[in-house]
Amino acid sequence: MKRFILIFAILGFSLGMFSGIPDCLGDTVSEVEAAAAEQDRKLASFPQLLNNIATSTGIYGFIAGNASSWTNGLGMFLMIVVGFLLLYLGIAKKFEPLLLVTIAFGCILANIPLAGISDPGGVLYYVYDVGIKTGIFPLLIFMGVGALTDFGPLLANPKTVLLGGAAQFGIFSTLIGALVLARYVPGIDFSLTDAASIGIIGSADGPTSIYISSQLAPRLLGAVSVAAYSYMALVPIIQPPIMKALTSSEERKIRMSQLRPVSKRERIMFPLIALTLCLLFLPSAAPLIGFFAFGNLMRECGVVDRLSDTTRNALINIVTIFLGLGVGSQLLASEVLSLETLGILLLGIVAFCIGTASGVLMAKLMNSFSETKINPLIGSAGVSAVPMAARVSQDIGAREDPQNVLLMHAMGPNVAGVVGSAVAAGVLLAVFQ
Amino acid sequence: MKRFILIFAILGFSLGMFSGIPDCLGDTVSEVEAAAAEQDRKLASFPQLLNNIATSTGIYGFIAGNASSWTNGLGMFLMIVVGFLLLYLGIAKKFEPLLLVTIAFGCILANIPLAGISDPGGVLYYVYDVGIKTGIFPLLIFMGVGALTDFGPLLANPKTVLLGGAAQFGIFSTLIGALVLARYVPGIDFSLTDAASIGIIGSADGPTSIYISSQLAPRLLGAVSVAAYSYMALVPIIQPPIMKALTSSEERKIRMSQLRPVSKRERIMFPLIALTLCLLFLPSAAPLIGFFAFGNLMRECGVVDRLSDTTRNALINIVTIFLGLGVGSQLLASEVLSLETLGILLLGIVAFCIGTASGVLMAKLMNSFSETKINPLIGSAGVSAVPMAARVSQDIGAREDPQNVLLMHAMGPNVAGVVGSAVAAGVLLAVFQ
Amino acid sequence: MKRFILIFAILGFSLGMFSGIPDCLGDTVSEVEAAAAEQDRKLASFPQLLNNIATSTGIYGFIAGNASSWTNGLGMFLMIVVGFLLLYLGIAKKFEPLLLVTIAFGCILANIPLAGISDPGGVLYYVYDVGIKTGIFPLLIFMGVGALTDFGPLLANPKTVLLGGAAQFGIFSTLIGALVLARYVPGIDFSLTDAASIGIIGSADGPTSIYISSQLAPRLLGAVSVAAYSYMALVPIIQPPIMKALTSSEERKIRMSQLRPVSKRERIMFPLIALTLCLLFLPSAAPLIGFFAFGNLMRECGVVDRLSDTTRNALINIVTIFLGLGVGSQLLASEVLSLETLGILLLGIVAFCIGTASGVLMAKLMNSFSETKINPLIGSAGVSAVPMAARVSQDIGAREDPQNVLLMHAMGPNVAGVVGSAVAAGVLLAVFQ
Amino acid sequence: MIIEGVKLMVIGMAIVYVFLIVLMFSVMLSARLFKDSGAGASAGPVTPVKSRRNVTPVIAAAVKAYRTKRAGDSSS
Amino acid sequence: MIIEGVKLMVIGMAIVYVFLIVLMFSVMLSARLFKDSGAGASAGPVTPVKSRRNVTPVIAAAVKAYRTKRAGDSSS
Amino acid sequence: MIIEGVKLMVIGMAIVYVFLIVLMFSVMLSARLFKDSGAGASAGPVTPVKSRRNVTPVIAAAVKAYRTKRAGDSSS
Ligand code: NA
Ligand code: NA
Ligand code: NA
Repeated sequence: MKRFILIFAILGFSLGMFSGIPDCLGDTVSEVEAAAAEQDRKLASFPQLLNNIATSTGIYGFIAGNASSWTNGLGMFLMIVVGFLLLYLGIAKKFEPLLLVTIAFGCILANIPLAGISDPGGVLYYVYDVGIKTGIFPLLIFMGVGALTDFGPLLANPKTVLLGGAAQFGIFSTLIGALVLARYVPGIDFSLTDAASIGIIGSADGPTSIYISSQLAPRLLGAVSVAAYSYMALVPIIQPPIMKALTSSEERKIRMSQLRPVSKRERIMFPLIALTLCLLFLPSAAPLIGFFAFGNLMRECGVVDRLSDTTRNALINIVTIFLGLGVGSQLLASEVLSLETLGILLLGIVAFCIGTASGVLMAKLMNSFSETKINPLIGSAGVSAVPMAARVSQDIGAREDPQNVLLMHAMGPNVAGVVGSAVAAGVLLAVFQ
Repeated sequence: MKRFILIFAILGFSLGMFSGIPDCLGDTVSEVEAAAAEQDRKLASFPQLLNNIATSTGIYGFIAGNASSWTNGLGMFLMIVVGFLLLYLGIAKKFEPLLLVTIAFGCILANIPLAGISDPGGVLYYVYDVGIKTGIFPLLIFMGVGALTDFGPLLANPKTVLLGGAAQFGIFSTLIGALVLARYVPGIDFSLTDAASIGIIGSADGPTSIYISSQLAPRLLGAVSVAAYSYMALVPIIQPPIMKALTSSEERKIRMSQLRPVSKRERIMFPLIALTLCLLFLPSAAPLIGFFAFGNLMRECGVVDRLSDTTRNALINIVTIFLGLGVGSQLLASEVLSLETLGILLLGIVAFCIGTASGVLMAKLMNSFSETKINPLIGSAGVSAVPMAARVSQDIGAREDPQNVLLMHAMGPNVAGVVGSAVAAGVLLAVFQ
Repeated sequence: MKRFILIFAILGFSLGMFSGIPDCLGDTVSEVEAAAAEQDRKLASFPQLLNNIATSTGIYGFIAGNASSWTNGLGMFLMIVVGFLLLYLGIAKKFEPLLLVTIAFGCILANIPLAGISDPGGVLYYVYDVGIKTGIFPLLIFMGVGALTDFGPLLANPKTVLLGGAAQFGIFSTLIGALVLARYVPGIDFSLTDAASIGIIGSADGPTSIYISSQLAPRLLGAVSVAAYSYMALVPIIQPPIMKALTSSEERKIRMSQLRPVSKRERIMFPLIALTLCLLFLPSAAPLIGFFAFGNLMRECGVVDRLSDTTRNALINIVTIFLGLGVGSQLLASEVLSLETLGILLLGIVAFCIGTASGVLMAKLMNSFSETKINPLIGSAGVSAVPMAARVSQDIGAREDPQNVLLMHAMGPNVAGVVGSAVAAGVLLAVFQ
Repeated sequence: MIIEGVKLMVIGMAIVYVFLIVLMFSVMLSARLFKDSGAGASAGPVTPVKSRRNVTPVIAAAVKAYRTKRAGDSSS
Repeated sequence: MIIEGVKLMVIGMAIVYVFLIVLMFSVMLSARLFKDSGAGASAGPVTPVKSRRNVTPVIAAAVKAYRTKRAGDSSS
Repeated sequence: MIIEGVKLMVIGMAIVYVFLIVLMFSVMLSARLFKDSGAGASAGPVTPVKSRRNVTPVIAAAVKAYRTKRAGDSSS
């Protein structure tokens, strides 16, 4: 205890002494240097300093920002609340947590007043500028998804590729819907490229949505991405009523024959075929389909396993973190808090519904032309949303007939939906670029 | 053997022939091209070439550089010796090897004469420019540390958070010390921001030190970082005498009750609470606390385990390599070899001592107000230096009473020290930015 | 079925209605906004749009590009065929698949007409610009190779380092060969730096070849890299006839004594010694030898295992993917389809042959001076091409005497070849930079 | 502007389907050319041993999640 | 300029403590709201099974290193 | 220009060999200084236990690939 007092006494004494030493002692420093250092020396007076600190708090930032524009004050606060809400959905409700948690954190960080984390010079600005504006991060994710995807079910039953096409109807009908909103709702002013970005939510494919909106309508990137991932998470809620409404109980009970084995060489050829068709017919889709095919080829070719392992683990994880933060950093109050965002959210769910319905109806159409019937429940899996949509098909089918295993059959249209979305995205890029 | 001779004969003949062919044979090339190629052709004469090679050796570089300024010659050599010394400390003495080995290598590479590895266009320049000047690398390390940190002991005994505050006293008293040196020692000329960067060594937290000095005083980055990591490694030597001097044997024998279980939801809430307080009260600390909280949330939320695994393994390892090389590349002779560096090293150890003492004294102060006594030995763990400082607390405690397990209790102030340091760093940023 | 019809009816009706609504309804939008939006609105007429789409296909791109220059049309098509051929070699023939598969994919993507993936703004352009032009990717690969390399066999028998020197004869004789071609073959116009880049193929070391050609002759990067990796893959075909031609059966049967144990401290000292010699005598090789030594030190020092694990796994894999894509993106028809490329391919194989022969002959030369005979078959391993060349030595030796295990002995010159190549590369950089 | 959207839809869906139909036939052709027969064949997604290695993590996760969910549903 | 340092110390330590005290009370409030009770509770750092999963590598390493060191110390 | 290439070869090979010979002697000196003796020595590439840990993946792969290839060669 003695030492305790002693130390504090010494500390206090030293400090007092230091601060008590008159400034004139510093005369060794030359006049010029002193003048230069003067500015540095001018820390404000104590009350002023307290005031400065107070005006650098976030609370003050919300209030003062609000004075200039509500999106710089209350708006930022609301966006932080939205960020926490997205965290809740991601963590407690397990809505696509890999992306929603990272996007949510990016959103919170970007809307902290005075911190400027997504302004030029801030960390999230670099992330957005380097990874998202250039399209690199979504393409790397696509490469990782390629390295994760098994096209076996599609190769075993190539007809199901057509179901992955029908679901793209959601993209284009939503595009029209966005143009309709833009025409008739005052305050909503979507251009054609905006509408295309909104339509792409209907692809039910995260990286494709981010890539297209970063290229065609960067100002909508945040809202479009959040809508895409949110509705992908809501697939088990959105799809079942539509699927049931469009099918009879007999149709839902259709059993499909077991899939044939697929050889290694067929698997290797698939990404090469997709790439070749893409380069011959739709070069604008080449970045998307190219990186997807590259990932899938690394996976299937069997000679670069260490690369495909890293691609679908360390690399995709690292990129996911930065992609999420970068997308979240675009959820700025000044951009997002508008009637247009409501429109995007509304159109997004319409896109999912139309995509689901189109897939189911296409399956029924195919049945009317073919002997070997397919269960129309697998049509809804054509929207992408891998593997959630395929699980929904399995689930609804098993409710009618618990012995009916549709999962593998639904993976065919499910992965076809990814290819179909990339093609649709390529069309939009070809038209607008 | 016949073939052996034959081959050499052929080789020799060919070469002789090639070099013997007169230059006039090249007339097929047009005059213009020839003139353009002329420059390219002018490899110096043989003696000149040998001379050129000799003047491109490192030995010549040291000697010739010395002629212009000793920091470009002997100084670089000395810094390379320092690099090897740091390697020795890291490898043989196991002083924070992850950072000291990488920093040491960066230091050696940066000081190789004529190689220009840390000049614009050199590899280490890019590493520094992209990762450290922008603050990205230290923030990613902080994210990884967040993903590695268990706040359970802190949540089980929230009072210990106050011990993590006391240790920050080391930061601010060292800041004052730096200003004192600047005033009274000729040749040392620290500005206020320099002093703040030096003080942050007292945070005993590597990434925080690097982040703050890269933002406030980049010219001191190398010295400050090396001091921070060196003294963190020396914690088991620096702290014990201070801890023993400030405590009685009875105090060191105090046993603490077993920590209560902490629920998953409490763990998830903690990073969110810290982030919320930060954004409301101290937005300038938001990058540091934000990335730390993000890493910790990924760790605890349980739905993005693949991201948190990558964050605390591949990502933190990759960033550590580049961070170390980049910091080391700032240990340039011309920057580091000065009286100021000696001052920084001196002030750094003072910072650690004051931080340690403050933590212990604060623990004793808390005991004088509270019924449930805490062992003052865990106060010293408040300096950060996770988990070294907590192990020192355990160690000293066990010398008095081998059955006394303080480790878990010391982890509370230890991780609180990280948060406290980030807050102190935020104050400095708020004042100076 | 009823619902099916209903839905389609509704969809059709809505769409018809939407598109039928006269434009005059849009009067709520102000004149100014309408004028601004007008441009956006001008999607071409339907036949025009179809035409636009048709002219954006790859097939049209090949044909139309051909009109301006064959390297923009048929040439790109041929390069895509070359890409598929490289894929075939990598996957079916297992020729250095890690690099050939990634380079091949980069080549295909870069030559897709109209897609512009390797033009400024395209993904592969960024990869090349950031990672290869700066030299960062090859250096990181070199770091990873360092973390993968065991210098034990070299340390146990230091004499074998001389075999790694002899093989560099291939580099310089090929350099001369390139100059000879440039002088006497019209249409081939290699400068001195071009010749140096071509010679470096003879190093039989991928990252060294890429680093040197990216620094000295970027326009040849693609061809040089592909040649280097292709011939490295062909080592088991190229080397054996030369090795047999230059050795007698007795020489091939020479058995070598078992290697002595190498201590941990010797292993730690080796990268430090190499680095020290490099910084004293050849600073221009410091980036290559420095990163290689850094990787090896991390591997051997035993205190940063988590860093060396990441270096030789996640990090080297990620960089390999990007390096391959970036190198492949330089295989542009306009650059590669020329007589010069044929010359490079021809010179490359000459380089490998001379390097192999020099190594074997040097081994025989050493035997004529020394009591302890070495098997000249291990001399060919001095070309680098780790570990393929060492396996070839083992293989040829075992054909004469199945009990003779040369593999470990051949690893000595094999890793010495990497160091030797880095030194030779340093000489070229010292002369030309 | 809405008419532009309709144009896009017509062209877009047409191209999507042309592409996918060509892809379908290419895949069928590839299957004919590269389908292994007999014992050497690498098995498809529903056959045992080798296929199990080939089933993607995605599908494996889907199956597992589905089973978990079913188990949860039936117990609740 | 030294007086500026003292100003900074006063303000800095004050803010650090205000922040940490508010954090302490927030954590206590959070504990009251989110503390699980009974069997369902995820265990804390010193209870067995689940907690062992939760103990961070850092702490685990610390404990291990401590034990190793002690063993080394006592043997030497 | 060809003469320039010859110049480069002479200088290049000379420097390569000077470097490698100095390296060789340095390694020999290092071996004398740092060679462990007796039981404590970390074993070299051909001795058992610890060395096996030290053998690089590259060499291990080489050995394995060689054996696989030999097996394949002899069976074919
Ligand atoms: Na889709
Ligand atoms: Na601290
Ligand atoms: Na070599």
